[in-house]
Amino acid sequence: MPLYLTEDQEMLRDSAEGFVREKAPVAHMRKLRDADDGTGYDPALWREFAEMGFTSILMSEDEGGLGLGHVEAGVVMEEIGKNLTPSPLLSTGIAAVAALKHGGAQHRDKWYPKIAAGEAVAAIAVDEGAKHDPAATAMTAARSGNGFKLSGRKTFVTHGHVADLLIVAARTGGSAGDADGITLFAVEKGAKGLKADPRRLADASIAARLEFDNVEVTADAVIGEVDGGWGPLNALLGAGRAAASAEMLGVGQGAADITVNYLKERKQFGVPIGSFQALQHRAAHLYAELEVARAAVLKAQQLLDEGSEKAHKAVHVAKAMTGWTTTLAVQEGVQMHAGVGMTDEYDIGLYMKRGRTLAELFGDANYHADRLAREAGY
Amino acid sequence: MPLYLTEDQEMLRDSAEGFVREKAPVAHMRKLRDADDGTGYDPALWREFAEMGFTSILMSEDEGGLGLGHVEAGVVMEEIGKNLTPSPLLSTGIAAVAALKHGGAQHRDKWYPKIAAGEAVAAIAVDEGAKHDPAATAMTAARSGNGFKLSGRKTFVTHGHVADLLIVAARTGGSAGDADGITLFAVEKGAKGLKADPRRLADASIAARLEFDNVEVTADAVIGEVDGGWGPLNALLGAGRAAASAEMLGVGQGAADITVNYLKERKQFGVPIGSFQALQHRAAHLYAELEVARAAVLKAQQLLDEGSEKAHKAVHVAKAMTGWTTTLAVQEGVQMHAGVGMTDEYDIGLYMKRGRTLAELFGDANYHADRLAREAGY
Amino acid sequence: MSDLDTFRADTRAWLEENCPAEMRQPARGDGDACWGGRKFEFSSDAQKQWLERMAAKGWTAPMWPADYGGGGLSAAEAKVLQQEMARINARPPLSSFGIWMLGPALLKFGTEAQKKEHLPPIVRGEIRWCQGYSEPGAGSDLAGLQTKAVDRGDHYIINGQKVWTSYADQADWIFCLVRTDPSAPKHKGISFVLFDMDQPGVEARPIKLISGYSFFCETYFTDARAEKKNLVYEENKGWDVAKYLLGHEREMISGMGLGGGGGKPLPAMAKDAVGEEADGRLADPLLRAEIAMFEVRSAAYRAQAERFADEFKAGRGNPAQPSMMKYYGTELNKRRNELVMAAGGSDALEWDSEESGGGKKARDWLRSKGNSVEGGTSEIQLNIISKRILELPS
Amino acid sequence: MSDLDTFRADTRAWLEENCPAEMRQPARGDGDACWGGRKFEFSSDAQKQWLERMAAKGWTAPMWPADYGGGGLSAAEAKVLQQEMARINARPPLSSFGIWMLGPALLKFGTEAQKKEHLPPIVRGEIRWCQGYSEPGAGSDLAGLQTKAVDRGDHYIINGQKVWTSYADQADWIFCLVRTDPSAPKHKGISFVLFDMDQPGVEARPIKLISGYSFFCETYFTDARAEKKNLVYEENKGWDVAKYLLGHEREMISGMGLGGGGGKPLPAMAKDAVGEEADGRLADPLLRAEIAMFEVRSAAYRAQAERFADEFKAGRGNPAQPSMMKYYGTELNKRRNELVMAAGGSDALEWDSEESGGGKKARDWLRSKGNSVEGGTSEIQLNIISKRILELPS
Repeated sequence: MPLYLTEDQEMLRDSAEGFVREKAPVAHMRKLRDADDGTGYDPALWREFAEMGFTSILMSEDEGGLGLGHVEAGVVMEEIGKNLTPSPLLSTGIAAVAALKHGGAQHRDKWYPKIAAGEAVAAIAVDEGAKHDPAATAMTAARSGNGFKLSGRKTFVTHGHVADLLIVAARTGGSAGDADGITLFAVEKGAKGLKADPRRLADASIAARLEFDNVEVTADAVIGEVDGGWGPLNALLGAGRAAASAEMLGVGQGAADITVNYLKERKQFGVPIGSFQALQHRAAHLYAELEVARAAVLKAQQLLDEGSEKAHKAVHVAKAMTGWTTTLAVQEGVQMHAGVGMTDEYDIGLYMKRGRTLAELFGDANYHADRLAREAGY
Repeated sequence: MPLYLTEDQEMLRDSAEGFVREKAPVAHMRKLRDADDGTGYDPALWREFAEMGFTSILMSEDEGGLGLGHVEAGVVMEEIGKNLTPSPLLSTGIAAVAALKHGGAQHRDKWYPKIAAGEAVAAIAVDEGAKHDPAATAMTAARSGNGFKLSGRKTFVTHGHVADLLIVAARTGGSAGDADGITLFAVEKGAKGLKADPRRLADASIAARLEFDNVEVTADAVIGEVDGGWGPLNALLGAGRAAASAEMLGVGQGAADITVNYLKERKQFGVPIGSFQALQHRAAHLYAELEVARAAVLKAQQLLDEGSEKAHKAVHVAKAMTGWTTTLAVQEGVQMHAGVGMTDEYDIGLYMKRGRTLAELFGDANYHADRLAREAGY
Repeated sequence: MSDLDTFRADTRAWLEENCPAEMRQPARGDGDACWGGRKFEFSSDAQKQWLERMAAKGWTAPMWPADYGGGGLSAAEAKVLQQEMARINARPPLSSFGIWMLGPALLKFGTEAQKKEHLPPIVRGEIRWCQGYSEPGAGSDLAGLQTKAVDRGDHYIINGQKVWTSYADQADWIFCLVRTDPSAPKHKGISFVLFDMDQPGVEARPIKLISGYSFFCETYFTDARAEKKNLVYEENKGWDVAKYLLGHEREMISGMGLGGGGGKPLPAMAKDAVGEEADGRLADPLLRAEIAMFEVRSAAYRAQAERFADEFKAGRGNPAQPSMMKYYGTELNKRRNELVMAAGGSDALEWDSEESGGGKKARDWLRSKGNSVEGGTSEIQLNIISKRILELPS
Repeated sequence: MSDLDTFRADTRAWLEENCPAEMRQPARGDGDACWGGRKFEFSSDAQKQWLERMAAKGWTAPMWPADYGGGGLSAAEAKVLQQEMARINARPPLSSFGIWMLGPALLKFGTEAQKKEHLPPIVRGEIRWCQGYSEPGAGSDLAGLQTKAVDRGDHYIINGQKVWTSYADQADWIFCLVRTDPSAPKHKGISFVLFDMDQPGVEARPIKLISGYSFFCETYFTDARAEKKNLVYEENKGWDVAKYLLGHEREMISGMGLGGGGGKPLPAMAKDAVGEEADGRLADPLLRAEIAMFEVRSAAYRAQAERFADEFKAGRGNPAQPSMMKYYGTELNKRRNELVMAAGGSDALEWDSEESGGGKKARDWLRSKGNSVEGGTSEIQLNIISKRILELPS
């Protein structure tokens, strides 16, 4: 498969581009933020996303979905990134849907239709500390009758305070640091003993800190095998990281685009500042980094879609590379905007904030580069 | 003490600057190299260094020296760096002299007069692997009668094939990785069982690989205490690293100076290339890095001269900082010289080669930054 | 005992007696600063008392001549005062652009009458000043400013717009660059004038920043009035005053070092978030490497700041050196804040939670991005180094 | 079986029979390359045989038309040939600027007579070509070249100097940019001519490089003669040919990827020098971090190289994209060589010892510095990206 978008994928991109730009440009995000909205997304827009098929993009046609893959999911995520659209698509339509593929049919039968209809939102509860480290999962799931009791804390759970479905990693065996012994659970909204404490983040998105105090779930809640959650968890993380990379790429590309435009418009000393060679070279360097990051993202998506063993490594590369590149893009963007870049009135600062949140989501660049090194044996 | 050169130190600098520029400019190094000289330095020039007092700069006046300190030694080393002068000053007049201060009077009585007269050259035999790691010293010094038998290998011993005196770190106790159990020895030229294999390096300097096959030395050869060589070794390394930092700074400053001159002279598209803003900004950034590195070097020298406990840390900072800065200086230098930077005819490439050798000498920037982190407990 | 020792003993005793206990705790942020001025509300009696007592001795501006209300101290005495204040963690009694910026300019360029009129209220914290330099169309190209002042005999009538006027909404007076000769080359038609902000023709609108803070205003002048007696230096020679103040500002900023002082060291902060390995190393090895590299540069820059200060004291500094310091110091501080965010992980992203101190890390990180813009962008500093130090052709 | 499958089977069989065993081992360096030409000495009979057999099929230039001695293969067939050669590790039968550079230019701009005369000897490795582009005063500003060609009816008389002429001392003919109209604007007075190097007016002096190698020459022309029939394209339109070839060259260089292939991977190389920790991590944690960061970029660039190739094949590429690839790839390769040196420590500094392979690491490191200069500096590539892709104003 050639490493560029097929005609169908380009058509999807054009349609997603137009749709997101019209329905949810940066002004949409500002509106939610300035209204101090406590939901974290716009439910009406979420239903429109569903109507476009975006929420069911990864579901098979039999399951009522579009039957498409990670490349297509990424195409939509990139537009979301470019427009800073607050949306539960990543956690719901991509990460949760990917996780549920590995569980029993009861999960898919229950959740896929709701997600496809834009009637349900899912959240991913993996992190327990300030830095992503899934193997360190310490939350316990103790056997209790036919089911389990979950106890512990989760953090950085985007949409966790409003989610209908939580995908939760907990430990049924082993100890923190082991891959074995982790089990993935589907926990429903309103479960007894579950407390969600929503926190506004720098980018105005909302992530919850969750507290599980002996939250009871049935055996049916297990996604995949007991003690064998590492597999589905990695499917979830692979899909989530690829999607986060695509969104990150969109943020970086969006930041670069508005910055290059600003360079053409803003005048100092009687000429456009884009005519200064020092800024030209920095913009050109950024362009090169973004192109290389784009290739890394597409490669990861294609390999995921092929079910290749190489996908795992490629996803690490994509998340690390977009982490660095988008960080560079927003830093250069704010600096080249100079004074106005520091104001809330201009959008570039919003890209910087969003980039930082996405940089942490599912592991930052250092995490992924380190994992690659360890897996390569050095 | 203010953090700049005193008037006396400035006078020394002026005199060293004039002397080295006249007697040993880059052409001097080229001459030795092109003659495929096997000595690695010019003995006649070495005697002139002695006459100037440079070789005895760290010896007290009682000992027939100038009674000066590391700041002054660094002033001379920087000029050596700027002119790429092949010289045993660092290993002999600085590192070895500093080490011998910690030994018995027999060493100083024997070697100081010869060094002061430019009649002896010393070399430092610490490294055993491709990367500097003194705690890893594995060479053994087994007790034998009243003395010791040294066995093992050393590498990267600059001037080791012609040195009258070798300062050798060997293990009398403990095992590789321990600071305790290392003993420092003064080994003389022609010792039985000692083989030196001189290697030409990229910068045309010569460093020896040494093989010790039961080399016998008397108890008198020990510098400091048996098993307690870590102290004198660190005095040696502190002095040597500070001097290497100063030489490195000279290499970086020299590279930057000739590059800035080239930017003013070389024309492309009908104007001097130094008028291109992208190159201006890179040159200005390099200037800032060099100034900061210069401060770090001077700080380390002053603290060494004060005998401060903080000197140890400051020396790590100086060697790491000059490592990065001079690497940047020579890279920018070669790139900005473009085509001619690739030719042996222009000097800038020689600065790149010398910079690389000095970067490795007594530990590279990564080594020193890592040591600082470990010593700071993280 | 030397005179300086006596001074130290006296100062220590005086501070001991006069610095309220409450003023000996580190300020928790900008909210704890005392800015003075007609509109200022003291956060406590102690804050008011501390300002009044220090101002009475002229120690809010220790080295200004006593004739103008200052402390009249020598450089050595001022250093002692600073040391003794630091010893007991005394807060600065007054934060003031009047002291930092306008005062030095008036002392150099002002008439005797101007000094007598304006300096004492600054020392006492009675009048708060703001700086009217940048304009929307003139950022890096400061001299391209368009705000016009028309001569009306004993006063000027001013029309135009300034931006980045720090705390203009809270200031009483402004020192302002205006164009008095539109036909002259751009550097030659600028004047430096002072005027009262409490007049109908002046409006200050705070600018919301990406950090969520609003330090700065857009300030609009519509037929605002400035008395001729408040023209500093000669008409159309305001650029000389501006250049002097810009250099002074750069020196101040570069003297601030790495900022963020008093907080937890980076490595410790990182350990809290990611934990450590068995041998005590930070558990995130790449973050550790980045921090280790930063710490080296940071230590080297501290040495450079010391060298810079020592050289300036000795009159040895290169006049373009503050540009280098400003460039390097602010870029380093931005880097530090990036590492704080990386070390803090998702916790550091919180924007208004209590545990995060109202998003202190995130807001400081975003605030730090302004370091390399205000007081001349990093690009402008690099231009200055390139021209004035390296003498590269233009 | 498809035609392509048949072609593959036939090719495999032919290669099996005709590629000498000795030519199936990786080349150990430039010394193992077959450059052909009148002055070339084959390093072995196998090398000569391999060239002759491949040349007879036109497979030294597989996609050139058979009329001019080429293989006449389609792109798909050429890819199969390449794959089958790679399968048995077959060495390239011929390294040739004639094939890489001049041929494509002649195929696009040459007359039928020129193609018939010059292409077949290139395919057969009989004539070795060099490129006369850069001059001492015209590096990045290539069009500023001064070498003059004066019209003498059926020939030109050429005077001037070229530099960076690769292997000019070993070449038989040169394709050369000369100024035929000194009064025209600089891009308009240049012509592209071919002439024999074996004549009294041509002298090539090898340039000693910092790597110790001498790939390049300074080449002097004193009343050298070029026949008019060897003017390619029109007089004074040589810049069009040059631009085409520069783009082609950039594409080739960017297609080369990270170079240094075949060697030990960086992490393994580093472990040899610094050892590993108990858990298998590289014992130098900062070097490990640098290598880990490099490996990510390197993997991403490999993906980009694949994307670039796929897009070009599909005719989708942006025409300035080769500049980006050239820039990124060469900078990455320089970085790789820096890391090789850091990993290799003092061993890697050795310049002529046996263990160091005659200083291979150090010389490759220094050689890599030329990557971002030759074929247009990194700065020129950034200019091109800035103008042609980002469309920033000049």
